[in-house]
Amino acid sequence: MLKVFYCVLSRDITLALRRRTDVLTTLFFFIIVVSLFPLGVGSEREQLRMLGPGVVWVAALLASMLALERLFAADYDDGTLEQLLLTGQPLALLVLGKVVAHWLLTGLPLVLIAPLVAMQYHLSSTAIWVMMAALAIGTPVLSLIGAIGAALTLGLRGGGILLSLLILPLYVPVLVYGAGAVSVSAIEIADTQPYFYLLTAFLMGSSLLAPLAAAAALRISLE
Amino acid sequence: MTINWFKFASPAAFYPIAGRLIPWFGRVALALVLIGLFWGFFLTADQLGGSNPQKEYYRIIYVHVPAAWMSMWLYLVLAGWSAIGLVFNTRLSFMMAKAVAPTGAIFTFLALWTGALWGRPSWGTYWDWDPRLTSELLLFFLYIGYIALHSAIDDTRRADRAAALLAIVGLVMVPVIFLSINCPDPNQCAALHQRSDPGSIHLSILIPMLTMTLGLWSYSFAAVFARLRTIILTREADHAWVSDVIAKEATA
Amino acid sequence: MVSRCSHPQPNLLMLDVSDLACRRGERLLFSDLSFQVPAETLVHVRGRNGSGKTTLLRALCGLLRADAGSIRWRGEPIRDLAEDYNRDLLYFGHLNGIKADLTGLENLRIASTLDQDPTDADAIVAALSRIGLEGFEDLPTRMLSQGQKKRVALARLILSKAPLWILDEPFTALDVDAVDLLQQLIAEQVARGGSVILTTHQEVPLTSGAIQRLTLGEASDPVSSENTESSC
Amino acid sequence: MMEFFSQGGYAGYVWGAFGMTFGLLLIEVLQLRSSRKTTLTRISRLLRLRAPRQAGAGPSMQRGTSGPTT
Repeated sequence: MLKVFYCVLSRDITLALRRRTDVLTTLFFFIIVVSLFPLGVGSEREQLRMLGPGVVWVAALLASMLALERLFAADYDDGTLEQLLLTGQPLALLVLGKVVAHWLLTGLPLVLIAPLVAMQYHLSSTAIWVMMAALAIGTPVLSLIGAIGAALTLGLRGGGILLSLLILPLYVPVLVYGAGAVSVSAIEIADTQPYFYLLTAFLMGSSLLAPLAAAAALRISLE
Repeated sequence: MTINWFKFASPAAFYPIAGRLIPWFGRVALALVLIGLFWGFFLTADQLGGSNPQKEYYRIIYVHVPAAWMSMWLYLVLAGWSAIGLVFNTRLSFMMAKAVAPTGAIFTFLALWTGALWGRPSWGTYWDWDPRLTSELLLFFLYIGYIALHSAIDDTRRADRAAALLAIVGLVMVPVIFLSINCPDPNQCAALHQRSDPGSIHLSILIPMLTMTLGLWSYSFAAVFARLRTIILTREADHAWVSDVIAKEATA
Repeated sequence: MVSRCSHPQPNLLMLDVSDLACRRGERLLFSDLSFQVPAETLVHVRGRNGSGKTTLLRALCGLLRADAGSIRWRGEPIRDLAEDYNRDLLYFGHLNGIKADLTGLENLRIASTLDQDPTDADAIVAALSRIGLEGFEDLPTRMLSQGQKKRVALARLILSKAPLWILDEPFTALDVDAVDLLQQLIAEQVARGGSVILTTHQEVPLTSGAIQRLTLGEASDPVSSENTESSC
Repeated sequence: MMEFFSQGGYAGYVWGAFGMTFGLLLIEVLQLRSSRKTTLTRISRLLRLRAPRQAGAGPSMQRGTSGPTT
């Protein structure tokens, strides 16, 4: 069973590394969005420090959402998705493999680049660590829930816009507690504990339920 | 005696039944709304004292709260019919879900509009991210998502089932979304219980408000059934029974 | 090649379809369609464009949920079997189902591991050379021609041990000797006791086993079967 | 009667809320009525165009219209 999971995972990663540009576009989109805000909002230090967590999280939301469209689209176009549905393996497991690969390629780079970006917002070092931890727990949830939307809007014209319309309301809890954790850490580090409990709960819940929902959505889309 | 529910599940069987119910629900709705308005405007005090003093603008409660309740109730109905449709694969359940969505979206918009108009005099701004109004806003996005996804897919079969799955995922997420909005800071989560839950409202205001709610509830039955009949006709156009229904009704 | 002389008596009933009905959007494509597919049988599905051939094949392999009727594989409804049925099935749709950025070798290795009978590299190389692609094994398939891409997909037929093949227009975009090879592969599959359901516009000669013709879109009885001219 | 309409100076808010509510519901009723009428006419035209269909398992295909439809 696990061998199949790794097979899908390694396939997607080798595929993505053969087209390196796709990976970088998401990363640069994230960096651009984050660096746009100070130009718009003004670069006064105290304001930026207060604004930082929210802006970084919204940018992470948008970046991971834009990258979602490619999750199933390539396989849908060349027929491999049909074959995935017809393998002798539970579809939810294959979907989980694809989502983990997608997260490693788009979510993880966001987490690693976060410190660099957080400096633009003069965040303290503890805030940077808390942000990295929150992003590390939060971005997989974004990929998991987003996979359901990607499966639902498969093959639709204008699917990208529709995907954001469907999925962004579902991202609200991760955004609220992700950004909340970082802004609370500036006041009192111990207070961030309940935030991480909630984020981890979202991660566990969505990693269990989201693949099942995405698999059902794929079966519906490929009918 | 087991009632064969599936007998009613066929669109052809349900079409005439819905047709007979619509005028009945419409009249009941009109009566209830008129009674509620008359009671609310003429038989109650002009101003509210007590813990949360309000002037005449409190009367917006007669529309705001029923609309908000109806918006949440109709989303449950939407998700319920979607689940039944996915499990039993009955086409009528998907049609019912599609018929409920626009009415639900209208009630959500009304709840937001009346909430903002009530907020201006009592809080001083139209919008102050009050947890209840924000939850209504997100419920509105869920409705719009359902309608947008359904209309974006051409094949009706896939559209029904995809939108149904979205409604169910939305339903599972609603408590989590409402939690994260009502209680953004888990350390001190006082905001969870509503500031003025229905219990504390004065009886003479509660009664008209409940009558209005029942009125809007019966109105939504009529509206949903009317839209459902149109959907049934469009989708079953190539069935035999539709042609004689058309012949009868087009001339009438 | 010794043509084994076996009477295709329906001893081992593989696929049993009873009063199947499918709809595309709001249009009813076919209804009350019943037929059986015993072992060693080729079912040749025919019909005009739009008569529901592809829909029927997708319903048979479980991708599409039929509106009415039941499909049983060895007596069990395919919806309950789910993954087990998929293991016994090989579906070949209009799309090749291979990744353009991966080489032929990688595509086939991944396909076989997913079907849970991982074959070693040289079996794959042998299959690719038999299909006429030696020397092209480790080239990304996007560099191959349309016909060669289809051959890479066809190589899966050689490697597959699935008893049931469902092929949708397998002969399109194939040149003459690829067509012969495919016909040979199908004949071998039927000869070793498997069943094949396919849609095509040309004849598929068999060495043994029975051919069933299933024509969609005609009001008359859609199923007619005849045995091959083999000596038995 | 006048003070009823002024609602203690908050007429704008009260009637803004009530007006939007019942205005929107009225619009929905009218929209439902008109969409029903257009659907009825569209389908009756469709049925008149389509020749009487052959019964049988075949899909509902047009067999060509039988002469000009009056």
